[in-house]
Amino acid sequence: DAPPLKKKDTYKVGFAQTESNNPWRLAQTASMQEEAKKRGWQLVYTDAASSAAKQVADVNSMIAQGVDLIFLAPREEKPLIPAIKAAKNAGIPVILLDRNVDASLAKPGEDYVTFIGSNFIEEGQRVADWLVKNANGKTTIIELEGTTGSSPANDRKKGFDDVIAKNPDFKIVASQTGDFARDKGRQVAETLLQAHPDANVVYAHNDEMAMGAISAIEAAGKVPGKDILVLSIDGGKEAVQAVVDGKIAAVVECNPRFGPKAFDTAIAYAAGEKIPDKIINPDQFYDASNAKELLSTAY
Amino acid sequence: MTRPRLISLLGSYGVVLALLLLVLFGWARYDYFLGFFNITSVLRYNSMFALVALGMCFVIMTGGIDLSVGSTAALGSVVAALASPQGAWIGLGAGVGAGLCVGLINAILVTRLKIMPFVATLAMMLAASGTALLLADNQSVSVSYESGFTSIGQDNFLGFPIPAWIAIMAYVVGWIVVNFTSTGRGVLAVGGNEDATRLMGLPADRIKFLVYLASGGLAGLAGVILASQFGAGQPIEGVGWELFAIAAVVVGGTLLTGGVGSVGATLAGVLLLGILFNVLNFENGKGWISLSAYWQSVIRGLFLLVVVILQAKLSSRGSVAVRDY
Amino acid sequence: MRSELAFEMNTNSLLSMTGIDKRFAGIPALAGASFAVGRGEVHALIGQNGAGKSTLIKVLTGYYKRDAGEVVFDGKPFEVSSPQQAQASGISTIYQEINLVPYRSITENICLGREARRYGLLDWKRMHQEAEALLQRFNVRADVRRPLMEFNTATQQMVAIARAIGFSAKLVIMDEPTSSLDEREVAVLFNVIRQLKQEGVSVVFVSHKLDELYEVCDRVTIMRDGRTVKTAAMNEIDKIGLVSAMLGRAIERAEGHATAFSDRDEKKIGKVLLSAENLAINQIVQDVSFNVRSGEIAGFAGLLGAGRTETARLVFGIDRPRAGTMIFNGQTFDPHKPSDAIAAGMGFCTEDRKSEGIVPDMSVAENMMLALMPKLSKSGVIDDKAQRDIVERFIRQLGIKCSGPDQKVRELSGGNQQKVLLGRWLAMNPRLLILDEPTRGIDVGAKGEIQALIKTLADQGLAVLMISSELEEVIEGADRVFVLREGISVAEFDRDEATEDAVMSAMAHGSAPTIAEAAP
Amino acid sequence: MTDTARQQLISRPFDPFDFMARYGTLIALALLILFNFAFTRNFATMQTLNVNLTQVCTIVIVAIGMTLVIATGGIDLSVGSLMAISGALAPMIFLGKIVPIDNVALAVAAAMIIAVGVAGLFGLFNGWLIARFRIQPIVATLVLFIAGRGIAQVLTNGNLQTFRVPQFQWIGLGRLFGIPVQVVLMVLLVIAAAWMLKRTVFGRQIIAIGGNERAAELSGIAVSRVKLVVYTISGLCAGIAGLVVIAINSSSDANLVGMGMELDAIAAVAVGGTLLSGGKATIIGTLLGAMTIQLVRYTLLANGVPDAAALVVKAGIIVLAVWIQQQGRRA
Ligand SMILES: Nc1ncnc2c1ncn2[C@@H]1O[C@H](COP(=O)(O)OP(=O)(O)OP(=O)(O)O)[C@@H](O)[C@H]1O
Ligand SMILES: Nc1ncnc2c1ncn2[C@@H]1O[C@H](COP(=O)(O)OP(=O)(O)OP(=O)(O)O)[C@@H](O)[C@H]1O
Ligand SMILES: O[C@@H]1[C@@H](O)[C@H](O)OC[C@H]1O
Ligand SMILES: [Mg+2]
Ligand SMILES: [Mg+2]
Repeated sequence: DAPPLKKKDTYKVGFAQTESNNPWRLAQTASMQEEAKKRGWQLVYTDAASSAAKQVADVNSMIAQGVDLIFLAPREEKPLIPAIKAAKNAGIPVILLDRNVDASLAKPGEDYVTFIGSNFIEEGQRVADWLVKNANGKTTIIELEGTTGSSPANDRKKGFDDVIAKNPDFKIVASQTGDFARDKGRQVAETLLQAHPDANVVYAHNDEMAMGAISAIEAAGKVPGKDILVLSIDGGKEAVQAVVDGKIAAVVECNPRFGPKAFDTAIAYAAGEKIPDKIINPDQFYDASNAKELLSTAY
Repeated sequence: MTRPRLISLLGSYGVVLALLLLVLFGWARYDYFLGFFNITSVLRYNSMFALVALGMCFVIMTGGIDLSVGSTAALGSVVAALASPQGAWIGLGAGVGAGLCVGLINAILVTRLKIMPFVATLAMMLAASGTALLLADNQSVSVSYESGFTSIGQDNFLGFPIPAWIAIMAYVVGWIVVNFTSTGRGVLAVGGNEDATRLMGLPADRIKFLVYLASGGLAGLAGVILASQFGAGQPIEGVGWELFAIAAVVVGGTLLTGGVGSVGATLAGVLLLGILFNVLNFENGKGWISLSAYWQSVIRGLFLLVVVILQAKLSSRGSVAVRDY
Repeated sequence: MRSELAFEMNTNSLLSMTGIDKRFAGIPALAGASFAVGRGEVHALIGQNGAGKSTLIKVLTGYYKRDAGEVVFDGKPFEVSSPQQAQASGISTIYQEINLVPYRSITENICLGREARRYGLLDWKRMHQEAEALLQRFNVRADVRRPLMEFNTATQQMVAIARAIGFSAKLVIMDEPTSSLDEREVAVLFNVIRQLKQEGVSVVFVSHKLDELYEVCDRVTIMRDGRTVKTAAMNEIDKIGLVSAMLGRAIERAEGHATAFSDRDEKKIGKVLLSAENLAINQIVQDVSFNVRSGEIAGFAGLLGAGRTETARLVFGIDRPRAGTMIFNGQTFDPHKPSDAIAAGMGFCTEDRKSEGIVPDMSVAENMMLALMPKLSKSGVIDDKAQRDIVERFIRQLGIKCSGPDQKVRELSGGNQQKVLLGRWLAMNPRLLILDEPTRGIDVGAKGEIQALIKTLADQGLAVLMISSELEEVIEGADRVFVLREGISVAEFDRDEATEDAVMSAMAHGSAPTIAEAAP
Repeated sequence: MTDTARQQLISRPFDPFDFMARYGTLIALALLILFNFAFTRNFATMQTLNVNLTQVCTIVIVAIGMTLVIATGGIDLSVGSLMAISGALAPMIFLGKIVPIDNVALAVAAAMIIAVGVAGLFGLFNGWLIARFRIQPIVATLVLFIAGRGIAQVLTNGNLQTFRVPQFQWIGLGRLFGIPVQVVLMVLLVIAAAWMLKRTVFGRQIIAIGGNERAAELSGIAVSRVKLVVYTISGLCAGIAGLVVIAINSSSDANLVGMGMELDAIAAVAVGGTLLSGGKATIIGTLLGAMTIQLVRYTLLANGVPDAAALVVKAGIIVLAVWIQQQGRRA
C-alpha cells in the first residue's frame, strides 16, 4: 500500500513541477503556492525545466529533505516511475497531478495515492466530436501539435485523430508541431495555410498555438471563425474571450488550478479516507453557446 | 612553494576549492545535505553529465566542440531501451553503439569533410534527435524490467551507485589516456597548434577522429544510464546537456581554444554545477526563494559568473599550468 | 631518357627530386624544380624570398601534394602524403616558421611522436632526461617541464632543432634555422651539423646568411622563381656568384661592407627624442637605460635573452615597467597600451611575425594599412584610393613579391611577409621606429634594400631603435650601440668605438659600470 | 604598368571550387527555390514571399550582430535571452506597468528605446566580461544565456503580457510602401552592417581582431573597445528582434521569446560562409544563409515532412551548404 500520511496541523510538502515555460504551467504553480500559503504549509518547490530526468533528481532531493508528501506533475509516463518508487521506499506518499504515469508500472493506492487531473486523450476526442457535429462543411483540417514527444501532444493527437479517422468526410491535410508556443504556432500556421489554401479548420493542442494561428489566419487575409474554424484546448481567459469574439470556435478546458483539490486530497488521505484511484477534473467545454456567460469563471 | 606557483596551482584547482566551499555551505546550512541518500542520488544522477563532460573535455582539448552530446544521449537511451529485452549487456552495447555511430559521423564530418566542429555537431544534434524521435515514435520507450537492464542505472555496488562507478572508471581511464599515452598528449598538441602538430608528423586527423568517436561513445553510455536509471528511452531528453558539459569543462580550467585541459578538474566542474542544482532545491525547502522559480536561473547564472571570473583572475596571474610528472 | 637519369641519381644520392611542379590557385610556386642531396652531405638551398625553397621542402615532406614530378629517396620512389609518413621514412624537418605547440612543455615538444614508454604508458622521467640531454648538445639549459611559450624565440628554435635531431633520420631539413639565433648559438648548431654529417646523416640547410654556408655546407643549390637554377660545390662558387645566380643578373657590389648601411651623415642627427632611465620589469629587464636621437639609428646588441625585445615592449606600452622613467619628445612618457605609443609617433616591428605581426587571412593591403588606417579615413570611412596608392608604392619600394595588394598575406613567403610588416610601420611615417630583427629571413637583395631604406628614413629625421642579432648589422648600421646583458644595459659605444671585439666582449662579460657607481 | 598590376591581369583559370565557395549559399538557395517551384503547392505567390520574409526577419537581425561577434573570433549565446528581456520590458513600459505614461506615442517610443537600450547594456556586459577578464566568449555569454531569461521571467513574474497597441505593433505588423516594416528594418540593418564591415575602419578592425588579436593590438587597435562595441551591437540587434517578435504576436512571453535563437543565428552565419573561427565575415552571406535555413523550414513544413524526419533533413542541408562553402577554401 501507499505510505500513510500522519495527521498533523501543518505539513512540509513538495511540489515537483515539470516546466515553467507556458502560462498553463504558471497558473498551476501559482495555484499550488497560493494554497500552501493559505493553509500555512511549507512548500518545497522544484522546476524540472522540461527534463524528466531532472524531475526524478528533484523528487530525490525532496526525499532527502524529508518532506511529508510529494505532489508530482510527472513530465512523462515512464521515466518518473523510479521517483515514485523511491518516495514509496522512503515512506513518503505521492499524489500525481495533471499527467499520469504508466499504469502497468505503478499502481494507484499502492505506489502512489492517486492521480488528479484531466484526460488528454479525452480532450482531443471532445474537440473532434464537436467538430464532427458542427463542421458545417468545414472538413479540411490543419493540426498544430504540441511539443514533439510530450504526452499531452501525443494524447491530444491520438484522441482527435482517432475520431476523425472514423469520419471519412474529414481530412487532416497537415499536422506539424508548434511546440505549444504562440510564435512557433503562428509561423507554422502561416506556412501550412499557404501550402494548403483549402484548409478551413485549425486544431491546436493548446491556447497559445491557437492564438498564434489566429494571427496567421488574419495575416493571410482570412477571417478566423468564418473562413476557418479554430479549435483549441486549455480554455484560458484569453482563449475564452476569443470564443466570445468568434475567433475561436470551441475550446476544451484543461484547468490548471489544482491547488485546492490537491491539498484537500492530502488532508483526506491523512484522515484515512478512501481515495479513488483517479480524480478527473470536470473540465468545461466552451463554444459560442456558453462562452459569454462562463467567461468570468475561466482561469 | 613560490607565490606564482601557488597561484597557478589555485588557477587549475580553483574549481576544486569552489566545490569544497559549496559543499561546506550546503553542509552547514541544510539538514540531511550530506546524508547518504542525498549523496548517492546526486552522484547517480550526475554520472550521466560526468560522462558527457568527459567526452566534451577531450573534444575541447583538441580545440573542437561537440554540441550533439545531448541528443546523442537521448538517441542512445532509445536504442538501449529498444534493445534491452535482449539482455542487459546487449542494451548497453546497443546504446553505446548508437553513440559511437553519431560520433563516427561527427568525426567524418570534421576530419574528412573539414566542416567546422561547431556546425558539424550542431547538425548532428538535430539529426540524432530526429532519429531518436523516429525510432521511438515520438514517445518514451519502456525498457525491459526483466532482463536486468535497469540494474545498470538503479542498483548499487559496494553501497555505491553503479552509474557513479562507471563514471569514475571512465575518468580514471581518461586521466591515464591524457597523461600517460601518446594519443592523449597528441590530443593536447592538436589543440595547441594543429598545423604544427601535423608538421611534427603526428596523426592530427586520427587524433581528432578518435576524440569525436569517444565523445559519441560516452554520450551513448550516458544514454544507457539514462534509459536504465529512469526505466525508459527518452527521445526528448538531453536538451541543454551540451551547454552543461561545456560549462563544466571550462569551469574546470580547460581552454576552449584547446591545448590545455584537465580531466580531473572537469569532474570537479561537473560536481560543482550539479551540486548547485541540488543546493537550489534544498534552498527552496527553506522557503526563501521558492516564491519565484525564476530566481533559480538568475542565481545559477550569477554563480557561474562568479566562478568564471574567479577562474579568470587566478589563471591570468599564474601562467598556464602544465603538469610535470 | 628520364628514367635513366633518375636511375643514375639513385645510385649516388640519398634524395633526388625532378620536375617538381606546385601551383597555388593556378599560380606556380614551383615549376620543374629539381633537387638532389647526397649521402652524408650538407647541402645548402638558397634563393630570394618567394623563390620556392619552403614550398619545395613542404612538397618533399608531403605537407603539400605536388602537381607533377618525381621523388626518389634512399633508392626508392618516394610517395608520402603527410609529414608523418615522411618522418617515418627518415626525413626530419625543421620548418621555417617555428612549428611547435606553445602550451606544451619543452619535453613534449621534443618527444611528441616518439615518446618513451614503460608498461605501455608514457615514461615521463625518461622523456625529461632525454629532452634535457638533447638540449645540452646545444648548450641550452632550461626547465624542460615548463610550457614552451615561456621561452624566447631562440630557445624555441633550439627546441625545434633538438626535436628534429632527436629522430634518428637519414635526412634532416632545416629551413632557416639560424634566423633567430645569435652567433654563439649558430656556432653550436654548426657543431651539431658536423656531428650529424659524421654519423652519415644528410642535411639540407636553408639560409639567407650566405657567409654561414661556407662554414658547413658541401654543396649549394640555388632557386629562382620556382626553378633550380644552379647546383655547385660550395668551394667552387663565391658569394658574388651565389648572389648573381639568385637574382638572375650579374651584380657588382661594394666590397668591405657586409650591409648596405654605407657611411652615415652624422650631422643630420638631432636632439634626443626618447630617453629611458633604469627601466625594470622582472628578471628579463632589470636595469636598462638608453636614449635615441632624431635622425639616429640606435642599436641594441646582446645575447639571446639579454632583454632587448622585452625592453622594446616596455617602450611600446605592451608591458608596463615596474620601475624606471621614459621621456619622449621632451615629455614624460608612460604608455599603457600600444596605441598610446603609436599616438605619440612610434612604430614597432616585432620579431615574431607569425603570432604578433601578420593577420594571415587579410590581404597584403589590409595588413599594411592596419596601423595607418584610422589616419587615412574620413569620419571612420576608409579612403580606399589613398590606401591603394600607398600600398602600391610600398610594394614597389620594398620589392614585395605578391600577385597584388589583394593577395592574402598568408600566401606570401616568409621574407615577403616580413616586408609587408615593415611597410605597415614605414607607412605610418613615425618619429621613432623600433625594429626587432628587421631583416630576419630576408634575402640578401632585399636586405640591402631594407637597410638602405632604414638609412634614408633616418637621414630624413626618423629615430630608429634597431635590435639585431646580426652583429654586423648593428655595428655597421647603428650610430650608437647599446649592449644589454642579462637585463642590464652594460655598455654604450659610439659609431667609431663600436668594433666587433668591443661589442662582443661587452655582450659576453660586460658589467654595469654606471650602476656600480650609482649604487650606495 | 606596374609589376603587380600586370600580374593581376594574368587571369586565373576558372576554378569551380572557388566559384562554389563564392556563390555556394546562393546556389543552394536557388536550388531550393527551384525545388519548391516544382513540388510545393501554391509556392509562386506573393504571400509565400511575404510569409518567408517576415519569418526570417528576426533571425537575420540577430544574425547580423552574431556575424560581427563571430568575426572577432567570439560567439554570443545570450541573444535569445536578451530578446526575452527586451520583449519583457517594452510592454511593461508602454502598458504603463512601471510608470504610467499618458501619451501613447511617447510611451511606445520610451518602451522601444529603453528595451533595446537595456539589451544593448547587457551586450556591453558580455563584452566587458570578455575584454576585461578575458573570459572565453562562449562561457561569458553562457552566463546571460542562463540568467538573462531568468531576469526576463523575474521582471514579468513569468506571466504572459498581451496587448493591442497598434503604434507599437507597427514594427511587426505595419507596412511601408506595401512592404512589411520589419522587412524594411531588416534590409536597412543588413545594408548598414555590410557597409560598415567593408568600408569603415571599425569594420576592418573587427576582422583584424578575429584574424590575429595580438597583431591587432600591437597595431594600435583598441581591441577591448572594439569588442565592447561589437557585443553591444549584438545585444542591440537582439533587443530589436525581441520587439519585432512580440509585436507580431501581440503578446510577450518571457519564457519563450527568442528560445533557441542563438543556434538559428549561428547556423545562419555558418551557412552564409562566415568562418566561426573569426577573421572573416560576410553580412550578405549571413542574409542568404538565414534565408536558406528559412526556406528549408518552409519547404519541409509545406510538404508535410514529419517533424522528426525534418530534423534529419535540416541537418543534412546545413552540412551540405557548409561543405560546399568549404570546398573553395581547401583548394
Ligand atoms: N599557401 C600558399 N598559397 C598561395 N601561394 C603560396 C602559398 N605558399 C607559398 N606561396 C607562394 O609560393 C611562392 C614560394 O614561396 P616559398 O614560401 O616557397 O618561398 P621561399 O623561397 O621559402 O621564400 P622565403 O625565403 O621568403 O622563405 C611565393 O610566391 C609564395 O607567395
Ligand atoms: N620566463 C619567461 N616567461 C615568459 N616569457 C618569457 C620568459 N623569458 C623570456 N620570455 C620572452 O621571450 C622574449 C625574448 O626575451 P628577451 O627580451 O630577453 O630576448 P632578446 O634579448 O630580445 O633576445 P632574442 O630576441 O634574440 O631572443 C620576450 O618576448 C620575453 O617576453
Ligand atoms: O496545454 C498544456 C501544456 O501547455 C502544458 O505544457 O502541459 C499541460 C497542457 O495541458
Ligand atoms: Mg621560406
Ligand atoms: Mg628579441
